[in-house]
Amino acid sequence: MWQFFHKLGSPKWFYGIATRFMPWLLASGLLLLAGGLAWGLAFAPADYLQGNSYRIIFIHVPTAFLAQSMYIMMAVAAVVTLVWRMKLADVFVKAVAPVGLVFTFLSLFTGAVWGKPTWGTWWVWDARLTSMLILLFLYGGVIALDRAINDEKSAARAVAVLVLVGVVNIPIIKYSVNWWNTLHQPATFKLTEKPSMPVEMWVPLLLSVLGLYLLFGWLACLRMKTEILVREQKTRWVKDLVMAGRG
Amino acid sequence: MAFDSFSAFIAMEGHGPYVWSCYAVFFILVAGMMIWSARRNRAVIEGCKRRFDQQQGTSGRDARPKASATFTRVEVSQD
Amino acid sequence: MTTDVRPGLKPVESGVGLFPAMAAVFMRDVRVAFRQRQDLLNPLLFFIMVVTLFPLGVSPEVEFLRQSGAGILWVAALLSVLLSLDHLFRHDFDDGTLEQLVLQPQPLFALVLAKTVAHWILTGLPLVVLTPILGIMVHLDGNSIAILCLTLLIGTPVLSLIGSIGAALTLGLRSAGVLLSLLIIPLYIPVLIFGTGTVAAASEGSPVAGYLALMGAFLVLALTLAPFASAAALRISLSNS
Amino acid sequence: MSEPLLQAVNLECERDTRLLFHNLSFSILPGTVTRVEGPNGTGKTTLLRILAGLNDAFSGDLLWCGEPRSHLRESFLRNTLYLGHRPGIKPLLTPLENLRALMAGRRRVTDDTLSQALAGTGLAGFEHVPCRNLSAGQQRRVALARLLIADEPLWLLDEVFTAIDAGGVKAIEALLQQRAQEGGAVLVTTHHDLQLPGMQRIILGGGERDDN
Repeated sequence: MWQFFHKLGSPKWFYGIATRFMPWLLASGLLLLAGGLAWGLAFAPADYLQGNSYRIIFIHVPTAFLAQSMYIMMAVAAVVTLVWRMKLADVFVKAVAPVGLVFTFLSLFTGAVWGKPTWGTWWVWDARLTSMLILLFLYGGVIALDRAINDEKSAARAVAVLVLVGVVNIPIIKYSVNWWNTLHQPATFKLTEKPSMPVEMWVPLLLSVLGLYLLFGWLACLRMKTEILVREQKTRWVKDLVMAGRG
Repeated sequence: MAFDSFSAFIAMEGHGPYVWSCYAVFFILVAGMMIWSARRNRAVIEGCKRRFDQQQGTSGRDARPKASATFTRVEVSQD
Repeated sequence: MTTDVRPGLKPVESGVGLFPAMAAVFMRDVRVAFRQRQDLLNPLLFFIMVVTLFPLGVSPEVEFLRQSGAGILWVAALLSVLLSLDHLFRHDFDDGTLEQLVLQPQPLFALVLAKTVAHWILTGLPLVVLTPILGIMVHLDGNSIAILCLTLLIGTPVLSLIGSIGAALTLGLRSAGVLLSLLIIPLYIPVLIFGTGTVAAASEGSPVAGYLALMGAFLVLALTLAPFASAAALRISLSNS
Repeated sequence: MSEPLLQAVNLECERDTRLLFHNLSFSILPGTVTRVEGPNGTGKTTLLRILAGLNDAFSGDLLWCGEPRSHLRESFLRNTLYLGHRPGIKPLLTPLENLRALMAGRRRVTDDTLSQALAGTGLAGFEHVPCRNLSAGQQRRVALARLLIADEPLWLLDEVFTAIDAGGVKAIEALLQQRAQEGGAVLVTTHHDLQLPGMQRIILGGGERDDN
């Protein structure tokens, strides 16, 4: 068990594994995403209330889903950084935070554009959108702090503390925003929660969520590999690797 | 197929601009992020290679010249 | 841990208890603050000025002010606490006092808590005291002012506690002040929502005990968790300098 | 008392991708003065901060009385006195108040003792003058007054002689010497040419730096 753990923390080991898995992640991710989106765009039936605008759901939900679960993943990695000082964990946080920011932005953007035909305005202070906006701020803070600290190790640990403080706050923020929302505007109908979604709608949705997850896996591996190279550029194994010509 | 024709597919009963702009931004950002990350990966590898090559060229010599401080005044040239 | 008595070594117990040590940290901060009273006044002046901007910038109508007065005061209080947070550890960091604080044979989180309490008493509490006057100026009725003061009384220590984490994380960085706001404002949102929400509920005549209890829960949570996070962040920031 | 107080085993510290030192091992025994030497930028201050427990960005082991220091943190802190570049003196407080605050978490001392210590560093009569009205050397002396009442067996002193006049330097040298004879251990970094009988040296940046 401990040996496995130790191995998991070794950048060299990870680099090898990631290189082996990445083509599969990319291929399966693209395939699933393309399939899910094509199905959702062209073949799934129109929604009886919202018409065709609901087709935005096939990117809105996956990005929102991923943006939130990425923050949780970062928090797990932050615990690992602080407790076991595992190098890979802080490489993960650093590599993934900008991706999280982009996905959060995408879910906000698609939510806003979807809101226009549905609610008649670009932006509604709806509980979900507001929570996502705050998540965007949290990601922004993490990236800004990481950029501001020069020393890599200190940056990793400071960011880990911030991510953990953020993750303790996320449920509180969600709860309070929900409460605030009901206080200020009596429940309108929600964007994504439908009483029952027909199979032809949720299967493509599931496909695109899975596809985006796999693509994210590929992206995370790639960015982590880059970060590992930057950090380990003086070591023997990086030299051998680079000189052997395979990346 | 949920649409009768290609033009109906593009128009989406008037919701076309919303749907397509969402998908466009999604593809631009995701693809952009993927390409940018891949290019940065390449750039870092190239950078490493260049440094290792340089090191092999100058191996044996100390890259950073070591000199003790003398605190002699520097002639200021004016032109 | 403390039973280790070797020749020549002083056992930990021969030192000072935790409480006197915390009191000393607290007293030093208070004393320093009173030698430099301008620093005490600045957040208060800022608070008053921000509140003044709203009638000037939006509308002096009684109806508008009565409706948004609580929100205005809460936002202004939040901003002035944020403004003062930059000083929480900076001076100590610059003159080396912070190093000596970290090296005291006492649990660091307790000393950080003492500093945070001092910060609250020096900035948060005066804001609460000033609130009734500003409340009258924005035409809040008596009941709303009382509830507002109560929410600020419970809420401002939470602001100081959460803020101490940000202040510790950004210690010694360039443009720390702006960065501090970026990191901390998202975390302040729940306190702000419940602070103003409680006043809104009170003005509608609904019971507020539940909301106040919830804010109390925030305070307890912040009291138990924030000092540990700030202490960890301080160690990291000092390690970096 | 020949058991080492503090032992460093294979210390290695990298700062901003520059290797400051590696394979650094030494023991600090009671009753010794050790001087850390090396040109600017070779990591003297960093080493002292690592030993004091302020900087933990290093690899290698630190043993306190033979056991890992992280297990005995409170005992270590209680028995170590660290004086850094920045002396920990608040300009707005008086020397007496400063000293009182610095001692507060460590040991109970009366104001009388503190005044005597201040007098011992040549600050008699300045007890109640705000430190910002004192000169740089006088402010350092406020911090150094702690040495006159410190009971910690291990002293870590970073650049103690900075801004101190010639007479003061002599007196501090004598103080360190006397402290070692009493059985205390002292570790100093200084550019001042400190020569004490039996002094040990740790030399940093001595050519064995492998560059990359």
